[in-house]
Amino acid sequence: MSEHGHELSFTEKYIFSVDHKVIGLQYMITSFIFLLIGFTMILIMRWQLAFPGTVIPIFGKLLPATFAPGGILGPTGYNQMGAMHGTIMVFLGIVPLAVGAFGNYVMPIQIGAPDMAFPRMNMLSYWVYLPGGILMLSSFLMPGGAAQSGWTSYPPLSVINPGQTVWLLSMVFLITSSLLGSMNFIVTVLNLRAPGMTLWRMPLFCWSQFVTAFILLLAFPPLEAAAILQLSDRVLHTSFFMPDGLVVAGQAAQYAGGGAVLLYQHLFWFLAHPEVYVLILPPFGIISEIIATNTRKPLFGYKEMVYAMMSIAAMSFLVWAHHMFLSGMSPALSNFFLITTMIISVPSVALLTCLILSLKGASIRFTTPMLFALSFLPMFGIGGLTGLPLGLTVTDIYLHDTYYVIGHFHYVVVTGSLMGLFGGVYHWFPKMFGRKMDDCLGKIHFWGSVIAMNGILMPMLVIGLQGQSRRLFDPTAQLHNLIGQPMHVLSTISAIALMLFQIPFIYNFFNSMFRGELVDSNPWKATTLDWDCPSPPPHGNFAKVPRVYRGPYEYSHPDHNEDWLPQSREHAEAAR
Amino acid sequence: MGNYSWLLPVQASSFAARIDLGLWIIHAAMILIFVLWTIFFAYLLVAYRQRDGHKAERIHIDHWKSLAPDAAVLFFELSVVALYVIPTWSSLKMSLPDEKDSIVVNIVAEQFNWNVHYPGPDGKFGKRSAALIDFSNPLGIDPTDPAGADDFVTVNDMHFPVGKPVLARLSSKDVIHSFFIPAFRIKQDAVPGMVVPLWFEPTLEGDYEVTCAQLCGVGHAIMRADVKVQSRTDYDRWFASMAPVKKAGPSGATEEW
Amino acid sequence: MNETTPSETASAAHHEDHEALYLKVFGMLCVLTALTVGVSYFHFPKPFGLLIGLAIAVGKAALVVSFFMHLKWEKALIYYVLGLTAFFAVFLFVLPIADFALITDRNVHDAHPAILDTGKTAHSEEKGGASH
Amino acid sequence: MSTETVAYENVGIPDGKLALWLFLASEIMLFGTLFTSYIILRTAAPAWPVGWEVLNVPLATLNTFILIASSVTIVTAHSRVQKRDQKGFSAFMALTVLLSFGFLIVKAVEYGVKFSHGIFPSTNIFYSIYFVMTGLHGLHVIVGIAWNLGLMWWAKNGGWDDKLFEGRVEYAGLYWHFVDVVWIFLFPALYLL
Repeated sequence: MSEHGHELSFTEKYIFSVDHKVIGLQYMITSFIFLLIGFTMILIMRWQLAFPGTVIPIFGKLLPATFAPGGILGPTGYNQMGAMHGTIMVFLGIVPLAVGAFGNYVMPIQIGAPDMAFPRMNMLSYWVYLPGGILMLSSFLMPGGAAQSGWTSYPPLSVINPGQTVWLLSMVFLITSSLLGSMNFIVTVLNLRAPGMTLWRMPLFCWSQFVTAFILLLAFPPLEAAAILQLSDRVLHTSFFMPDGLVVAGQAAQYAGGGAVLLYQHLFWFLAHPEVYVLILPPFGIISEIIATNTRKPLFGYKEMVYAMMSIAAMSFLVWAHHMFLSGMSPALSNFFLITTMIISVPSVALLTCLILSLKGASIRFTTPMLFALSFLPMFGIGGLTGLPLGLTVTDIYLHDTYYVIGHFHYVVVTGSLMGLFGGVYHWFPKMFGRKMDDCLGKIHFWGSVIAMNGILMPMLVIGLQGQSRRLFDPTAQLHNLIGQPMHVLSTISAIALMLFQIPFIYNFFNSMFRGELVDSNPWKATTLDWDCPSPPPHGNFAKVPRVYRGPYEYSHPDHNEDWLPQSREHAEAAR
Repeated sequence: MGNYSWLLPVQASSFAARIDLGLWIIHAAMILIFVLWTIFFAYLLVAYRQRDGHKAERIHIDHWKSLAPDAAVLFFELSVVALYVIPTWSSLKMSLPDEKDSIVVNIVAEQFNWNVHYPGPDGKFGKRSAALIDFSNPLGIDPTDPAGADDFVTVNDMHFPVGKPVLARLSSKDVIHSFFIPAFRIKQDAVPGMVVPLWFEPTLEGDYEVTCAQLCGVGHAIMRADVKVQSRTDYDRWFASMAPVKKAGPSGATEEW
Repeated sequence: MNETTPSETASAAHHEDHEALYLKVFGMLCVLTALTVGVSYFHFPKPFGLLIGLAIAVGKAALVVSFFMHLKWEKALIYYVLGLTAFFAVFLFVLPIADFALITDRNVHDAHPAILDTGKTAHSEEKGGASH
Repeated sequence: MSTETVAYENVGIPDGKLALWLFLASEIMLFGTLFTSYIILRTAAPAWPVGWEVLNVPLATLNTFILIASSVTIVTAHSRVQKRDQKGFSAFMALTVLLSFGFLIVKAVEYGVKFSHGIFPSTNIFYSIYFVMTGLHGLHVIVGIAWNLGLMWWAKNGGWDDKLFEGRVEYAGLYWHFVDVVWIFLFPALYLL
């Protein structure tokens, strides 16, 4: 890597940089752009759901005729956007933001490392992710359009539908990027901790990244294999997932047959369930940091939380088929997955319990990041609780593939993960730019978002209970959905409101970058090493390698004169 | 439609009430947990807010006590699983009614229709072959097979008598579909290359709706069918009117197209 | 940064000459390969032949991994990583295969009454005992 | 940078080796998935062709020997690096690369014969899995060849005296042995059982 003393060109410094902080920021900006794109797609879809067959305002005129003839969204366009919304939000939005952005930026400074273990590999992983993302978006321009078989890409539909080839290729890029990143994270955590930073002195955020990296490392390859097999079904006309005797539109399909349809679902969910924990564990780490800082007391049950994260990660590999109770899988095997699903809820409850008990005895500062972290707790609670009737085989018969499922996982990922990540942006922004984000705009963003998100998602739980299937282009085409239509309207209006409430955030982010209030290196009075180096940290992070003397959350230490005792301070100073 | 409300649809099958029981128990528990939890949460936020003269204190909480919620949740879940879920699941999915006492049909999904293959008065299904599938014979029933001569196929229109179990063998011609009747609380994926058995027993006369619950392509939203649950006599009359009169013919199932 | 980590050079401290050992292992691998090919000519009944073939393959892999890949001399952490992988891989093997083993009564291939291929034996509907 | 004098907390395994084993762990999951698919497709199939009747066992046996031999040569090349014997290293590494090319040529002959008989991956499910699994393995062989050629080039261009050289040869070896292990399972699974 480039050494000191030699002037870095613009390209080396900001584009092909090997500095983990620049790469983290690249990830952050890119994933926010993808989140915005994915959100715009859902706005267009939501308009169609609330007001089927009407001209979409603003976007209607911009969309090509194949998508929205006469400004009205067509079913092909709807399915393409549906598939791409899911894919973009999960693989190009939340995961790169949680792991690529925050993991890259914060984790090395929190353990006192000068950079990642493999800086060039780190750069490579971003430069594999970005083309993968661009390829994914470019699939809209391909003949036949983008993928339109849902983000799950179930064969045989995905094999006979147009558009899936580019999706699969792009997934191979994204998986490669994740694998490079996860190897790098694990090695960094194991081999580059500052002196004195034992594993049990690591902040919870580092633990969450460490555990997540293992999930990514071991859960992604099965999807990669499944993607390769499906790609070969599409390109080489093999028949891994194509059974005997398919008749599509009255014509016998040109496949040799003999494939196993359910095999793909097993392989897909073997990744995709652990992936859910990739979405939620890093935000858990972020809000743990925020809560510890803003309660001014040690977190409750630090070790318990680490063990809970580890058991979540390990168990997450054994629950995948609860997505497949009604797929034609053996009903006897369902009972196994039912039990493991119930067991995995225990460590999740433990995590929530520890965080809420951390509030006891605290002196809670309601700063903007703290508001986001606090809202995470009840909202993730709803997400977790609504998972219960979906995880039980019998109630899942009714609720499976309805809007209830959509409500459930958006409560987890949007009001949970995304809110945690927003909190992380407000929390670490002073570290990244040496300036604080505006508090008032931040609070507008918070209250607007949290209310709008509930306005979007609560109606989904209601129409889910009414039995409305998901992924319907036009819900009013089915009689039993008519009664719930006002709920779609409410949901759509809330979605538009949510979009409007992101404007203060975007303005705040860029404005504060240059004009925000200047702050010192530790504005929150926090204890972990990330607040020990200058803001923004220079290349190499620390002028002198820090030495660590204690655990991460020594707030309100009785022998110390201030209410925070940094990890790198050798001795507590007695109160005067 | 009187069958659908702001909450769950009408209970029109024998096990709908059992599934609803589970839904209500769990939702009651969920709401109870959430309300208690939120009260505690709100209390903490107010009691321990930052204010003058208040300092954070390092309270020692017994770690074993903090595991109490986990234990309570696990106990609740496992009792629901043991007492309700596994017995119900076994009776719904792992045992099927006797074929002799049931209406036996084959349900074949395709983009974007539900075909129902009734065996006709002789109670036997004719052989089917992919090569024979055409517009007038959507399931490719073999006209040379005497068992199939009186078979008939309905599209997007199924009739069942009230109070008698229906045993359906679910399959698909092209992609994965999912057979879902909200009023019956029954759902099952129709997977190409597989035959999945399912059963239900309609208990309430009326008109209900079948929908597809698994994304199956462009027409997913319009893939629906009507289920008519009729009295025994009405059903028999309908059944008799559907069965082809003549045994011979180029295709046994052409009459209703 | 990895280039400057002192741990990078740590392994250079101790190495003995294993070349003779490598040749011995090579010999064993050749013998086992010949054995597995030879055994296959006897066409043992399926479960038995499968077991022999698998056992020989596992033996060969164990030789390569322990000696050529120096796993025999590695630190415990590598074993933990591989153990973790093996743990998940076992579930990846066992559970989907169990699913397919348990649903043979709805055979994936010839129990497809809707669309039996003309070339295959017709499935008789009467015997189609869907009940378990 | 001042980092050189500081001993970071570590686990006593070099970064590169740790990363390589983690990479191999993910590769185990990748090929494990393919083997799972193979078993499932095979047990679900009404009929499965017998490997030795439709595939060329003698050629595949030859390939097995080639790959095992290349494993020995690469591990010996690494041993020569430890002994600081540059000639020996170059010779054994060249031999490894030659053997790997040999493997690919044999594989190409096998594929060519199949194609000339009108047999393609789409022919039936057995050939689907045969071509995809051996094809993916072949891709790994090609990556290995590139890696080893890169090391040979680096040895001649300043790499030999680099303190990282020995480690990098070892990691190339680890990867190459893994490719060998995959073949050890592929060979009986596709050809013999």
